[in-house]
Amino acid sequence: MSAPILDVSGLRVSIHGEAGVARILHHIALRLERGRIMGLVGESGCGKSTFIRTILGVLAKGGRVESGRIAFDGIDLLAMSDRAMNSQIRGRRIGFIPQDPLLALNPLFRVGTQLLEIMRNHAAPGDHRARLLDLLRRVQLPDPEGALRRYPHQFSGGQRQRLLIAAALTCAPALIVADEPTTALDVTTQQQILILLKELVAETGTALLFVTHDLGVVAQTCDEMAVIYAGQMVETGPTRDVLANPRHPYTRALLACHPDRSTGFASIPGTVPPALHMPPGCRFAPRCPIAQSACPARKPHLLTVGPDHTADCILYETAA
Amino acid sequence: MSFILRRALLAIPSLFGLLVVTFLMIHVSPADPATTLAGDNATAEQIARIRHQYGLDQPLAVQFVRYVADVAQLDFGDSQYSSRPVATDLLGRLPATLELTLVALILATALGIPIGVVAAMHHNRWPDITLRLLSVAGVAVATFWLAIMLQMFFSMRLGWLPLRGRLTDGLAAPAGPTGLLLVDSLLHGDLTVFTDAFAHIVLPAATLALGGIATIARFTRAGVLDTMSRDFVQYARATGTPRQRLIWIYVLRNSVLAAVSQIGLLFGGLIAGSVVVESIFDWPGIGNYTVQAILTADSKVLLAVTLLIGVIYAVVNILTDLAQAAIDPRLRERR
Amino acid sequence: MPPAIRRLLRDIPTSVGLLIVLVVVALAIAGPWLAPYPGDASASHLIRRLKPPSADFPFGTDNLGRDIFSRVILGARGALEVSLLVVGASMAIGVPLGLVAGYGTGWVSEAIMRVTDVFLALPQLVLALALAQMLGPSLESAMIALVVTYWPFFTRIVFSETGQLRTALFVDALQGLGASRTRILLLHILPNTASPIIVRATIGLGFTILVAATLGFLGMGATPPDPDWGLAVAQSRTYLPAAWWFATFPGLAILFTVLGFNLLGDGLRDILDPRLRRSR
Amino acid sequence: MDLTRRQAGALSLAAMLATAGRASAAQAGTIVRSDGQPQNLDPHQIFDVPMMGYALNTYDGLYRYEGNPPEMQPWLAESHTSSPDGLTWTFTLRKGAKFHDGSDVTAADIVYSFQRVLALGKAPASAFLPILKPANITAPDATTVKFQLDKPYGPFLAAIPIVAIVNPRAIKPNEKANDWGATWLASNEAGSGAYKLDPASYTPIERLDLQRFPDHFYGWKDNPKPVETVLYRLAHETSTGVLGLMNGSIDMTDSYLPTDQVEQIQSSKSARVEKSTSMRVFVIRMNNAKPPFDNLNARKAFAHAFNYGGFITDILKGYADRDGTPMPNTLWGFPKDAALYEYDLDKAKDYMKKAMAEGAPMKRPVEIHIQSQLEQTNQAAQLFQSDLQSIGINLKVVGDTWANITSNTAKADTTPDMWIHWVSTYFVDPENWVGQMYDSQFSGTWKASSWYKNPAVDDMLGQARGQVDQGQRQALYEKATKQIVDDCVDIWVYNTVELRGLSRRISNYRFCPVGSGGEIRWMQLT
Repeated sequence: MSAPILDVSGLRVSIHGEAGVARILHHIALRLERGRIMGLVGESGCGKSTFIRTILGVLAKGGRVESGRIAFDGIDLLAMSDRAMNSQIRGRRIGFIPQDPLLALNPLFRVGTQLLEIMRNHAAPGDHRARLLDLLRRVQLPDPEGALRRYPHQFSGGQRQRLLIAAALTCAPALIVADEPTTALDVTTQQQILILLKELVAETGTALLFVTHDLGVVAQTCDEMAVIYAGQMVETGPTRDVLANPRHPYTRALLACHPDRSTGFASIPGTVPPALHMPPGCRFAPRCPIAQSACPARKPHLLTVGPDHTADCILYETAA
Repeated sequence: MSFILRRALLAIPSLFGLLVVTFLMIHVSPADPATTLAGDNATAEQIARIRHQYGLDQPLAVQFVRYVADVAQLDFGDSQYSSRPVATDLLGRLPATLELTLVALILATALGIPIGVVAAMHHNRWPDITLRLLSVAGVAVATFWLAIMLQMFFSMRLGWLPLRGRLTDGLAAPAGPTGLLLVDSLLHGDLTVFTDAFAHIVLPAATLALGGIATIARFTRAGVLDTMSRDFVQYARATGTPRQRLIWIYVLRNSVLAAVSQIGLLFGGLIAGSVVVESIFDWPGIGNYTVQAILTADSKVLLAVTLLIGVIYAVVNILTDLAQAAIDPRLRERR
Repeated sequence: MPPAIRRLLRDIPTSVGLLIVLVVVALAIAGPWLAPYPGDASASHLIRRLKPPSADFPFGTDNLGRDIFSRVILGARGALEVSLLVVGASMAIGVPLGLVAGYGTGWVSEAIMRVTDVFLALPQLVLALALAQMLGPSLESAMIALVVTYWPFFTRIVFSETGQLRTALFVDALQGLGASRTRILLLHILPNTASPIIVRATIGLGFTILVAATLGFLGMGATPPDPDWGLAVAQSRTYLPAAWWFATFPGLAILFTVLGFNLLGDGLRDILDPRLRRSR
Repeated sequence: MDLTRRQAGALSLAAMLATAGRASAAQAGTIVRSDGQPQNLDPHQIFDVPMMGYALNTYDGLYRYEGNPPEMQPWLAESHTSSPDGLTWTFTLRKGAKFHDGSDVTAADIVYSFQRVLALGKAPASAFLPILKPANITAPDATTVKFQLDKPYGPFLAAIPIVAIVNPRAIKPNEKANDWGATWLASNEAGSGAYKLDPASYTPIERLDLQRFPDHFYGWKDNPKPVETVLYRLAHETSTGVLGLMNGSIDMTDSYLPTDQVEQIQSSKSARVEKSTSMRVFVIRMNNAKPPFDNLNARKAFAHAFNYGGFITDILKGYADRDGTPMPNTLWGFPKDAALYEYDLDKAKDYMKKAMAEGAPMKRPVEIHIQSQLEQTNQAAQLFQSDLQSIGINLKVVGDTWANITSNTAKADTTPDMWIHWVSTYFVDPENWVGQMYDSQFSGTWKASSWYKNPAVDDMLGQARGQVDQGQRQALYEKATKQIVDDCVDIWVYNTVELRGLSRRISNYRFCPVGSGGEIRWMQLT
């Protein structure tokens, strides 16, 4: 197996704000191979977006990487300057698809201007316009010529997301990071976009890190998945394995909640702990039905529980 | 186009209201224009005759209807002070005031926006705090005092800039077409007049602009900070748009929307401020004309000035709306 | 210390503003006891006219031999009185009108706002000058003129706030409970509009001092021998450029006072208005 | 504040502008004057100090006042005769005088001019309206003008120079609806004076350009270096005018410079101050119709409380002559032996006690209205206030304007308790001062705003007005003035020393109280 396109280990990120320090990401580790699709699953507020921002080096104000490593194609991204990230990585080798395509586009500029801006900054020299039109056709946007002259609010949600997918592809990146790209869309459109994404990945050979809270979407789209809870990576593995045989209590609870899976209404008791007051050790422990007294003292680390399948739980400590 | 027309029509009731208010206020005044008209050595009979001649002995309502009818035909009457048609005098002075306020506005915008952006980029660090203090001070400084201080320092102490007036006395102003000396002199290729007019406008325009610089800087700063927290800025950063380009092109356009709406308000302030500035710098514009009219209770002039300012207000507001629509495509469709 | 005040004090410009305002208020209250020559409010001493700053007269003396330092101190009370009265009266007119117009929907509301718009469109300084001229130039007429031009700002603010609150859920609930219109307005809506009113009033205090000084400068406001700052600058012009101190110090007094109110107003706005807090 | 050469050089913009900043009016033959224009340019509509500063240069009269004290000089008229009864006046015109359009000044033009003054009926007409009918002005031949008065009028000859002679050939084509060309002449000029107006330059209040008229009847032989161009550029504040004078951008200010400016102007390289005793009295009016001023002792209390010496010596730096009467002390009819009121707070207190014993409300707050634009009225009021305060009288200073005060003086109850003004020279005759100030028939005009009524004084003033013999008139005016001083109608402070700032380029400045030295034709440029 070749070197992974994305290799994250021991990542800890906190936000220093007026009210104190929020340890948003506590222990994140994952590996994504080239050309693969990985789904990153977690409830809202679990740190998914912060993780994406950390990869792209655009943490919000007060954000700080405490420890860990993000290797992209063997390059240590955390060691790069902001300027270097701008000129070599963002938009150029890592594409980004945001959650809400309406908010992500500047309402005051023509779509063409904004997409060509990305190409201007990153794409190889050549006829950017022609290439962009090609891409727009590829993402099945009607009337690509006219689209360039229009403003963001003049498109439907699905069309806008197609635009942004095209934008992410403009520079033929090795990795695309998508932050809940279908959440803001209606179900039919969501399906079309997912199919499109899958096709494009297959076609271009790029890897896709797909962040979502929707297990159904993961099941349909992703080769692999990683589950995150309150800033801790709790389980990773091939999608089929994880879904069929969830090992971490949180993953199990999550699956139990999913309307497709559960027979009755189920939910996880308790709430996600507030960012400023994270419990020590395993952060799921306070809500875990099978928590042990040692859980709060446990240093998080992923344990292998099957072929390419890992989980971070005290249950498997001895089994390892 | 229909948008402009609609806005213009909407302004008419307001202008009419303005006229009523001003007319009433002027005519409850104890100052008797007939006395002024008659002159220093007039007798009581002479005054009475003049009062009748100008219709000042008619009931207020009659005077008002008569006045509105005249205004509708663009006849603003004769100044009771100079016996000249008000419209002629007012139009003759308008270019001077427009030139002054426009230069001040350009100055305020050209300095205010970058200052606001720089302050926002260094949010809550010393450049921001300094600029914030300075911009608040800019609004807090009394125009008349600043004008005098500038005169003392730059005209009297250093002798760099002219003390007063619009052009060195005796220098011939180029003939038309705009009445704005800076523009006309360039059109005629007269660099002497241009330099001279420029030197004369520096101090009054700077005095007038200071408050505007501060206001625009404040709104731009707030606008930039607001825009910077928006998703599309995150997206632009995540797709590797260079920071300077991002701020000065993409963020700025969104941020000046609020500042542009201020420019409309600001322009009114500039016109009002020109009353003081024109008087101190002997600027031959409508501000000085207005002060004179106030001192001599010259009601026709006061009414015309109020109307003119009202019209300028309306025009500036329409222009502001147009400018905003030019900046924001969404507004263009809403009309 | 409540967190709001702590946040206010942590912001340097705001605390500078608060400090200045406190100093001005102290001078306004205790001026006659603090000024080295309190009699110079009205007395004149022809022997020591136009003396430059010295140990005895830190800001020099004016055209009638009065200590400018004392007169700058004594001027604080007048400036503050004028601005408090003007802003107070403007609020007394503007706030009720804004409440009525914002809460109602019919022609009354429409009429109030039309009139407000007309008054907002009046060129303020020109109107103030004209009014001051008509009523006879004096502090009182200057104040009336300022009130006439300032109340619409309060009407506007209260109108838009009330308009938003009227549609808010809790007002619906109150109406459902049968609360009277007056009761809703006074007990529930008015307190909710307090923040923007306070902010506007604070900035208005500084603004009024500035316009009143301008009217004084133009001979349409305070009258001699009031130790009015604007009037002092106007009188000083005859003695420039020689007697620079005569113009400089009263002007600086205006600058610092207005600066104080504006800085404080800005700070208050950021604290009281959560929508703007983000921009800090 | 001294900048090194390098710093100055670094400010390249300023350096570029430096020439413009220093630019002065020092162009050959041109002067810039910063005093005010008249309200409009028609000398038959307006009659005040700025108008005389303008009309003396652009128009001529039959006679003209020159010198100080002023004397009547033959001007467009060579001579005159009058009948012994004082009713018929005949003027003989000089030959060869030309209007600016080149046409001759004829007797018919003089008739037209006087008839126009009467028809317009504005301020300059007030001296003639009661005694002269338009039909009684005639031109028996091209060089003779005859006036037939209804009744004898002492000041008639003195008032003759008031009337500017205008050119009917220039005016008549511009008449509208029997307005005698009033609208047109308000922005144009139709005279024969030493200077002519450039109508295109005229912007009311702000600017006005005059060019020398080479064909003026007086000739220019006396003046080898005359002023060719006069640029009126109003300095809205005297202080700006003074600053301009000091930095060389203005050559001539008005003649009412604040005394504090004198020293600083004299010490500047480019300018000087001309000091000329004038005929312009400074009066603090008292409204004799309102208590406590209806009480003689009350008025005397006030009169003794004004620090005349301090005001003249310390505030005016001595640039004024103490004059305790309403008459200029340089004019005939001034009573040299009148008993003046002096500054004496003890006497003031005594009179105050007497007045209070007579029931005068001395403790009521009294208002004094000042002309806010005129700093001296303010200084006088403040000085007065601090002295009155020390004897327990509460004086309140009210800032006001000329227009407002003169409207309010139309009625006794709207006339301020006290107000301050000057009475300048409009025509050189006691009638201009005591006559119009204290004859009760003029009550309601600003000049007679004391609401004083003394039948004996009315009688004396009427007699003086009704005869031509100067000796008899002088005795009557002296007696009337003494009575008025005894009645302590107002507080009379001084006769003005006019202070006019002039560029050192200007020599041969000639002062006359009429026109305040604003006549440009005598000036020479070096």
